[in-house]
Amino acid sequence: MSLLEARGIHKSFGALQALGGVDLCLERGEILGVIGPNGSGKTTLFNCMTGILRPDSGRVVFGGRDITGWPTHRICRAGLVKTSQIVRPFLGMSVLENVLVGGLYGKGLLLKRARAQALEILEQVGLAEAAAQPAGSITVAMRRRLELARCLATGPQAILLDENLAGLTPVEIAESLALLRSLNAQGLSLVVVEHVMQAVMGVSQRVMVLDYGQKIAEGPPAQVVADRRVIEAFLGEEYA
Amino acid sequence: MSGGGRRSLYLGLAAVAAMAWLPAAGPAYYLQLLTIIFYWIGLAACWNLMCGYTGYIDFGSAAYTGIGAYVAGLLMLRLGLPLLATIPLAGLGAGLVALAVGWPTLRLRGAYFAIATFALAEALMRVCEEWSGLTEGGVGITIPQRLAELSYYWLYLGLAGLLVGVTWWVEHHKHGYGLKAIHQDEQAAAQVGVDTHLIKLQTYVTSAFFIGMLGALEGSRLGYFKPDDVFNVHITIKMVIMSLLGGMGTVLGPVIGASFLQLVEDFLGARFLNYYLVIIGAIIVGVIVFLPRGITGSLRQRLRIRPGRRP
Amino acid sequence: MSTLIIQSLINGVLMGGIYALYSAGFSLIFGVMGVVNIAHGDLLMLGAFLTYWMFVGLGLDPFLTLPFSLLGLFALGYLMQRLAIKRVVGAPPIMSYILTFGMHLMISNLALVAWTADPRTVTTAYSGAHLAFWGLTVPWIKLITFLISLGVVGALYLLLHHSQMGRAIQATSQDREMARLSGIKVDRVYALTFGLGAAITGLAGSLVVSFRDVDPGMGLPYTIIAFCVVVLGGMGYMPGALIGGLILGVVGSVCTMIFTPGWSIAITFFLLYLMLLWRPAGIMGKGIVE
Amino acid sequence: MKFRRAGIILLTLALALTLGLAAPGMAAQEFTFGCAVPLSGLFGKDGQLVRDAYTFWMETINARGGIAGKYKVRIIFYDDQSDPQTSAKLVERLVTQDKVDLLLGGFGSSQVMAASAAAERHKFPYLSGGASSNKLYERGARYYFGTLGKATEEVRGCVDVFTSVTPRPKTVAIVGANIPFTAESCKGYKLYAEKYGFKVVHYELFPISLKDYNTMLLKAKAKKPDVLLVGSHLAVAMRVVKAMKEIDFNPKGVAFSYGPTVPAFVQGLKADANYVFAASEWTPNLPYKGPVFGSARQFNQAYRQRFRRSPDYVEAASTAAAVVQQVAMEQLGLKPRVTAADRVRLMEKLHQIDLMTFYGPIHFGKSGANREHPPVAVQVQNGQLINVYPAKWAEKPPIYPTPAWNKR
Repeated sequence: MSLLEARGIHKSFGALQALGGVDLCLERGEILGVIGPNGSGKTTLFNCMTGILRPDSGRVVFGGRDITGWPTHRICRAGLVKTSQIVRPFLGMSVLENVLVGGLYGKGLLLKRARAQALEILEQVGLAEAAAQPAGSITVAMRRRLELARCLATGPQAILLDENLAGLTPVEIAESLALLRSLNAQGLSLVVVEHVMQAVMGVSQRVMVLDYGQKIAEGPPAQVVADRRVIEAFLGEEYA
Repeated sequence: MSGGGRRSLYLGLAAVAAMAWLPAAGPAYYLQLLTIIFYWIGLAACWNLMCGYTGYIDFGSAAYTGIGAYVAGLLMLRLGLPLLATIPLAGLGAGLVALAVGWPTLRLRGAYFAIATFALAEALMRVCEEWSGLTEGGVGITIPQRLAELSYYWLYLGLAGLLVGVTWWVEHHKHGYGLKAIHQDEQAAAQVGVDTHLIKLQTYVTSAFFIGMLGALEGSRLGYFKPDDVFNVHITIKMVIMSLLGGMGTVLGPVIGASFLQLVEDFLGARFLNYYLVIIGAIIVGVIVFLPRGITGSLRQRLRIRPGRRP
Repeated sequence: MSTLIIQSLINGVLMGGIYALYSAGFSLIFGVMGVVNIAHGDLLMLGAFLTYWMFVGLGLDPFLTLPFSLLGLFALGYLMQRLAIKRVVGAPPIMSYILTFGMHLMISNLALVAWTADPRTVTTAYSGAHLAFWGLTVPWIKLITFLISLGVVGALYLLLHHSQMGRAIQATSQDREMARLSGIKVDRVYALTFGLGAAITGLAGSLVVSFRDVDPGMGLPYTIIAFCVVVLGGMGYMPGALIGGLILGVVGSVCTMIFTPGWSIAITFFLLYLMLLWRPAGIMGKGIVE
Repeated sequence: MKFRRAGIILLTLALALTLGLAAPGMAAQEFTFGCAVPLSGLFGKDGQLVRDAYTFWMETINARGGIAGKYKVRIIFYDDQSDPQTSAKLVERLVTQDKVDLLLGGFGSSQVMAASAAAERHKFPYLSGGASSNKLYERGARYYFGTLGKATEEVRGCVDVFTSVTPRPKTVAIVGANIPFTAESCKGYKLYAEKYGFKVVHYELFPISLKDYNTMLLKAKAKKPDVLLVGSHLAVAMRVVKAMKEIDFNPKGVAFSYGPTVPAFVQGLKADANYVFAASEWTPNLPYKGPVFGSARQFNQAYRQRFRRSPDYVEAASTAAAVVQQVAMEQLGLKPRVTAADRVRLMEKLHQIDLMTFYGPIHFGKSGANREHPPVAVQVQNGQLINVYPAKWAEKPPIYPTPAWNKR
């Protein structure tokens, strides 16, 4: 059975239909790429799966449990977390404290244990040097890694990464992808959303493509890239 | 717990012990002034615990002093319960109301939360005023029992000490990180597993519980009150100002804010009868303009005391 | 009985107009600068006293003093913003609560020293004069105030949406940094906004003194009502002040008729509370939600 | 570390302020009185009147050499901000910090209740001329005395005056602010209206914070009462008159428990103020005469000279409270520094005293309430306060019924 399964997710905002019955399936230990142009409903899909939004219809099953309509924090504790597209560190807290919160609440650790774990994770993502700095004072690239570190601290089985690579330099992207691969190697399942195709293609084992709230393609990266509808969606009809 | 944290705990306990011993030595009026200062430290600490840490501005905290005072007063008047037995019941009453109110209200944010809490406090005051069969309405009630003057000193000292202690504990434990995370970004906090609504509710109810007890004690100390004495919006405003002057979301903020405001008011009130409130207004404006982090925060900054905790 | 209900409706509508008039400035300042001005009621009080003293000292009709309170309060508001309020723009809202509460203490207590705590009112030849028909009465002054209120809210709406200055204000309220980059003098816009908000509040005060009593300590309750009106109608949405004012006025008046004045206040505030839970962006859903 | 540093800052701050507050020295040949009154807040206006009254008393006494002709009087005033907690705290301060010899009473039921409880604990007599809630006398206090009558008694004259007018009114409506003094006034209205055979057709209390009275009074108007009785203080009374005119509510008579006797009422409302009745405890034309100020008329004249306005009855009652305490002190032969034993003697003396003053007879008896004080009613006629009740002291007969609003 799949680790995470979303079936027939519908979501509308007033007259605007953001998702029109999307299915998503993530296997254990897999990296799934989700691509789609701006406004295709990727973030809405993530928000529906992590309880930030409530889908109008459809079900989300995680680890064999139906988590549809659960509050965000409960889904997090069940092992499914997401990073935000716009990074939202707790600005007034130090980098370490940011990660600490994840361990304390997401994983239910005691303070001492959570602190030790936070240090380990910061080491792993390469932020150990910045541990004592206020989260408001670090660079964008570091904030992206902090966002990931905070998620890792909650002890997840799957992480949804919402454009975690946006705004990074090629070198930084390469570093991040290496990090994602190593996390995946440790058994973590990942869903990576980007609208930059290249990055996702390199790291994903499987890719699905969203356009106007519909899934238009799914399969191994090479196959998806060749799909006529995908090219239309990304580049316009004349290129197809 | 770090060594510095433990030291500050001992220092705090020593300060409370020294204050408890003071009545044996101190001059009488200062005991009275301190009694009132402790009372306000208690109230400001309650407000700070909820609002200072989460950033939710409660403009209706006086609802809980009012409920506390009336629950205790009516239990004494109607059922003849002894005063000390009514105090925890008053806290319980306030806590229960806070539970019922907090459940829906804590989903609001910013100015909306502020005005919703204010509206409820105002509505409760009117209910208390109109329901004269139970509360004797606007004429007020006379409380038949009173403790000895020094008992109030010790009780308020104890409660203020306890509440500052609770704040200290929260600051250094899991709960504090949760509250601060909510203050920073509630959505992000939920995404890393913080049950934001539950923590807010727990804190809100705890704070209301203690506000209720303080209100009940002060009601009995005054001996007589009417709805607009104990539900007064000025009580809330004072809690807010004291927390902010001292420094919101800090352990010692309410202590410094309450002591500062009460002492300054007492000092200036005796010397500049007609102008002292103008001066206090100017001081508040001055603090905001020149020390925007509150007295503690700004002093700490000026004295270059690093706020960072050792990792 | 039906006459009484209709009359209480009329009273409520008139009261709503008055609420709207003194809340419009509050809404403007909040909408543009995000500043909750606790000294709002004190600006109203200053406008009222300006009219009172011109009436007593110079024998000037209250309506003739309107330009003076507009100008006087504009200048004061401009100064207040320049000297202090600008420090809290963009800071957490609590800072503006406290800063302006300090100003409230200063203004109201200076006024207390200067003018004593006597409640004052202005009685002119037309005080209490009313239009009477079908057993109903409509007091002239309140009717005129209501019309002025409509005019002020309408003018503010037009100003914000259809003028150069209005566009600058709008742009600044939406994105301060963008506005700065596109050449708008943000500080000046804020000072003008605050001055404008203060000016119409002073105008409201000048009108209020002719049908109510005023005293130096009157400010805070007016501020609180303005806050409620504006939240109900939607923060920063100008017509919202009118809608919120009318709802509060009519509900208050009709409940006073059916129940008692005390229950009416309790019911009004309870409705306000439910309203906030139901539609936090104000009844029209056009307010700013933080 | 930061806590310790902050702790040191706090302690230094507290210490500095404490030292700054050290007690002032005191001359031995004068009596120091302490007084906490509201100078700001809801009762700021009333508290200022009380302060004027005591100041006037002090100046008069000192001009004659002082109490017993040789001990000057000094008064320390504090502002209690209309807040009971502050009022009690300030009494505490006056007694234990400023070490005053005796106290003078404040204003407002809640504040006086809290302040006099503090005075009681320190065994300081507390005489007030600015509170009349019945609850003040239900506490078994021994050190509390009030020169005003009880609130329910004070309005008797205002009801009684309507028994003598023609045509005799049949129905009354009663409205009042829901705070102690005014609510109890309404109780008094009801009590005496029923006793004198008027039918109470409407009875309603409203919050003091209510600003627009039109709808509230509309309900009273709908009952078509002959007389409207209002439990009021100054601002309430002004709002009632304004609203009545706006809704064209014109009963044959209107009476207020407090307000019209304050000069601001007539100044603000001008002709609209005419014909209203007001409860009072004292007017300058009453045939009272006593120590210090002579007759009521002489007191009025002297007061006018000093403040360029006539005293309100609260000012007269407050001055009288100071006078009766002074007379008791003189009779006991007290000298400055008043001792604890002196204050006990003074308290006992005050319970026995039976004194005629410019304000009328003062006899506290066991309860501390001024039992012998007959209520008075006045009417605004042509902008002047005219005594219309009791009949034997009336300056002019009451004008009844009231003319229409547009004929005033």
